[in-house]
Amino acid sequence: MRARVFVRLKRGILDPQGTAVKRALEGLGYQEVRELRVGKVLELELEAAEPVQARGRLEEMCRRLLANPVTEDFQVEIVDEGRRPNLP
Amino acid sequence: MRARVFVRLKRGILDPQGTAVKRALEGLGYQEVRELRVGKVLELELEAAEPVQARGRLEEMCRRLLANPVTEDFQVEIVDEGRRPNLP
Amino acid sequence: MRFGVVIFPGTWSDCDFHFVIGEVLHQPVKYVWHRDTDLSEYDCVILPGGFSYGDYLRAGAIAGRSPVVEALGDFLAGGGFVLGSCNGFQILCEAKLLPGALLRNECLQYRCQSTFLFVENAETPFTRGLRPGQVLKMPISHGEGKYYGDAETLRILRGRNQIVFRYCTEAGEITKEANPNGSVENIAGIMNEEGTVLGLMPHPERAAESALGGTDGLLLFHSLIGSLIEDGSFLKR
Amino acid sequence: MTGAEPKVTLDLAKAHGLTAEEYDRIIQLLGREPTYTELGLFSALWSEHCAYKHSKVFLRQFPTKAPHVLQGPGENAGIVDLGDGLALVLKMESHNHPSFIEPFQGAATGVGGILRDIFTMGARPVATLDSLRFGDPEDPKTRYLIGGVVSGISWYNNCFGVPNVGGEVAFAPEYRGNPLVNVMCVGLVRKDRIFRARAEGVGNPVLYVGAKTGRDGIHGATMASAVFEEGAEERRPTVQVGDPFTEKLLLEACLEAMATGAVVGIQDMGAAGLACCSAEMPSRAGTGMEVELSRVPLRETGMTPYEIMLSESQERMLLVVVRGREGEVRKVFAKWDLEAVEVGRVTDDGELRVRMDGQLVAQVPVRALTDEAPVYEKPTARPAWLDELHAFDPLDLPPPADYEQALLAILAAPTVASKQWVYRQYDHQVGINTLVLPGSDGGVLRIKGTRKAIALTTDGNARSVLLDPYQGGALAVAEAARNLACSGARPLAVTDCLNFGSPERPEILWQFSEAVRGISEACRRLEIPVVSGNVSFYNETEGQVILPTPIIGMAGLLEDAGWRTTQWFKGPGDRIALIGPEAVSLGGSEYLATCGRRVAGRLAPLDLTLEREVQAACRAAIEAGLVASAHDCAEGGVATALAEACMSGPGEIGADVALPSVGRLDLTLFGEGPSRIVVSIPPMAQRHFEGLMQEWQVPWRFIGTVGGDRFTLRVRGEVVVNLPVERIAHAWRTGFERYVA
Ligand SMILES: Nc1ncnc2c1ncn2[C@@H]1O[C@H](COP(=O)(O)OP(=O)(O)O)[C@@H](O)[C@H]1O
Ligand SMILES: [Mg+2]
Repeated sequence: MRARVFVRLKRGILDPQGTAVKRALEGLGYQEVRELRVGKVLELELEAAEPVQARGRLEEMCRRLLANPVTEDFQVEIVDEGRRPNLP
Repeated sequence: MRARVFVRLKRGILDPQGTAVKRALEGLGYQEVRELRVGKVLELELEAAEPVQARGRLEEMCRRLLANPVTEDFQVEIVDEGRRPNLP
Repeated sequence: MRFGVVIFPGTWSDCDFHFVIGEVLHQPVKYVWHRDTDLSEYDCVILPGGFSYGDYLRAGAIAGRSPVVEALGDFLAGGGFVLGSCNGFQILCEAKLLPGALLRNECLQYRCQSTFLFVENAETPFTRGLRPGQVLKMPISHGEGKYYGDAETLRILRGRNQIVFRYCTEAGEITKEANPNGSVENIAGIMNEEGTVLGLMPHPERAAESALGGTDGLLLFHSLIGSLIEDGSFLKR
Repeated sequence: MTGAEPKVTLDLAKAHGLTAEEYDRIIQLLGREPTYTELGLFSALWSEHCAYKHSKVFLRQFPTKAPHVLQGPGENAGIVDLGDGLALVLKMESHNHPSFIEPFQGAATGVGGILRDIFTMGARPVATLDSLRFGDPEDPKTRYLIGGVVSGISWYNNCFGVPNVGGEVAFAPEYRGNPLVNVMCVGLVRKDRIFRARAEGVGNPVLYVGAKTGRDGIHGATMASAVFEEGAEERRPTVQVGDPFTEKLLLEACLEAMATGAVVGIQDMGAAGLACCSAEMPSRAGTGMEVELSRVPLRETGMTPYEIMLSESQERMLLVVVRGREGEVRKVFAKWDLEAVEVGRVTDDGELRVRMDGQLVAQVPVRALTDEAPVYEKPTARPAWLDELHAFDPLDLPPPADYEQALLAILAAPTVASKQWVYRQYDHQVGINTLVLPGSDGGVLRIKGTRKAIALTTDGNARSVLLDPYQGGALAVAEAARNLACSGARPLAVTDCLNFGSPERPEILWQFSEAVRGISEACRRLEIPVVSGNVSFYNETEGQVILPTPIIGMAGLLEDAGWRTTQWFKGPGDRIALIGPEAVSLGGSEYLATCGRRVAGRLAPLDLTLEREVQAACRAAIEAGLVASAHDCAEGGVATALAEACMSGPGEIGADVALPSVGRLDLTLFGEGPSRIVVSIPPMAQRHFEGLMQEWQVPWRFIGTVGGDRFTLRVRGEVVVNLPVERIAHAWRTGFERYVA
């Protein structure tokens, strides 16, 4: 089973990376970017019987390790319930 | 318009961070993780008329700045064609 | 020989290079602002270490698209030399002036330590004064210094003798233990095909006075200054 | 005044950490009830952190004056004269609580804050040092904290571009829930370019520069007050996140703006942010200030005046500039991609007036916020349990069965073991001034353009403070000065960071007052002024209070950079000498903690006159060029100091030493006492050295010879330790790293 975990800074928390990248894009002429925030995505390939249970485990992993509850939010996505990953 | 850009190390390039996270998860008892890779996700809010054009611009941003073609792949996703972002 | 030391927002080895070139080597040296594009008054432009733009996207990525970097093409075409150290090396790779890329250290930590460098190619303008196989001592200080190139890139680098320095032991052995960041084939520094652009992760400016732990870094400058005088480009410009 | 804000009541004031008496006093000072924003101002400026209300009366004991002191306590940092038209700016600060909540950002923003304290004075930061305390590294939570704190410091320090040249890391179970992160910074400034945090010149504009303001780190009281039911989640104050890149731009822009001559005064917006600056700057200058909050650059929407005034967003400064020259200053900041916005002006009536969209939301006399802040002299009481600790005699324990094992255990104890894992993550050479890198008694930096160098150190041994806070405080000063003497430097000034539990507990306040008394006495006797510092109280978590931990940061001067000396042995054949008294104790020692698993007993006496002479004699020998290495005997006693001298340098080298017996073997080897230095003397210099020691009349003797590849200790002719240097080095190198690698 394939899953993605998004970990991003909570709203309101300063994102110096995002600010710098946005400004750099402006400098290159991309004025249309109104907001930009940089987060992490973890792509996992799991040995798991079924999605509901997998999601539960993943959320637990997020709470225990993958996300920092003080500064970050997370979101779990099951991408593919069976096959091996085949990422671009 | 809201979009996401995924930037990740190309397959075949060692991802020591992914390896470290996977090992840490194993240490916490999550044996089911077979593979784990860490990438970046940029969440953008754009001033853009229509998705096709926006996608084109985003791909250009990736080629010019957001991804390093030597080591990284990218993928552009239009999340929401109109409204303001309302992330979790 | 006239040197220009570039300042990007977030650069911090600028003053160090300026000091070494001006006060130790007694060569004319000026600062170059990252928005400047007229490099005609310099023979060699230095891209120093630091965290340009915080290295917030990838090390050197944002600086790699700045006006001064865009101007380097013409500068090189006009016979100029470019030396990029640490962040400068990262910027050169990002700007495609050098092949490959620099990734996060394999240990996932920042490393500030002394390293030894094996001189692979002693025929470049930057290393002409050295012996092949000579071992230099130079410090590193970086979190993203793992050199990466795909098989094809490496083949070309080897074939054209573009690998200039590899991390080695004090005795000159190229071993895994001597590699501080996991660089492929222990690569610490490379040059372009023409030999006019040198990028290296170590800091030659930090090895330029014996009181600070060695003078091997000066050898690069001596070679360069010697090369320039020798091949007459000094007079041409 | 605005009606949109909650009504202020005594309960609300209490929720803001103010007492009923303090609230009455506010009403009295204002002649009315405060507005909500005003309450926020008082609660911030009258907090322990800003007002030093529990510590002030004690801190007055510090000797703060000397001819070379250009700025003592009271500004963002202290300043001492270095000669040659140069001055050294120094300060130390804690970021303990934030580092426990979020170790990476907490430690990072700690570095950011102290850097700003230095460059607001007009100085370029030239070095940092970090003094850290953690619980037992066996504990995974502690290992997580260590990893986060060290990488946070590493990130901010390295990205900003300042060398870290020293610090300490020590461990004790008491820090488990409350690690200490103290960072010291020093900067260099031309004497005629010093800036101060003063709002001078009525009519001058007030400029806000740097990062935008968000709801970062707003006084926790905002939450406790329970005023914002709707959208409470959204409004929750957030953790401060550091942006070292912006800070670097801010540094360059500030120094460049200052060089224009258009800047009158400047202060960083650190703790209590704009509230603190807009009150303290006019207060120091005897002026007033007006600010219009709608002009403050904001990162978030819907921020209230209260939030804008109290935000602790990082990388911001408040400048007062010469009226008419705003443009010049703005241009400099624009060059560095930073905003500089006029948010107010200096007034002449001693009032702080805060407006939002023209509407007055607060008006308070600045002195009410600063000088009128309460000062307490709360009761102190010597803890009864001290007698019990003193009654314990370590010599009642049996001596160790195996001295080699005991030595190896001490060398591998995390507090003693090599901290290379930590400092190799910090840049220590940027600026190309670092003559002595981390790993010796003091870091040494040259001063370009002169023959001089400065030496820096931080020291503090909490075990000795616990057992005897007065002497422990004095010992910290003595040890710091001794470390500088070993580096070849003459001490110039002290900055301190006093980390204690709650001052509202008489026993804690007693520890504090005694420690301050000890520090004061030692500074006076060693003639080292205190020029800046910081107090961190309330270091307790779930009933567990930390060990009383005053940290002394000290800067010293070497008139000739060539005098710099390191702690490791250099060449075979050099004679080893021990300078200093014989008196040592196992009370509070590393040996007792490591091998006996307890902290108890009495300390060896400290004789400050002797301390001073030992240091002077060591320095004299160094200045005469007689000394190859000098190392202070600290945790682990003389055996540990000797072992460190063998293995902490670039190469390992052995030694054969006959130690003078001072009683039992364990006491002789591992006993700790002040004023002791191990030096090594090249054979050629031996006679000269003997003569010099005679002249200084300090106790000393030759105890051995450097060389070979074994570490051999003899006592009364008997070999008690005989180990390959490799072996002791392995124990020492892996002792700490094994937990974190
Ligand atoms: N323990 C101390 N010893 C000496 N001076 C101190 C001490 N604590 C605070 N000070 C001085 O009091 C002033 C206010 O310090 P502080 O509130 O820490 O500044 P900041 O606003 O940077 O936090 C500073 O000048 C500081 O040097
Ligand atoms: Mg301050």
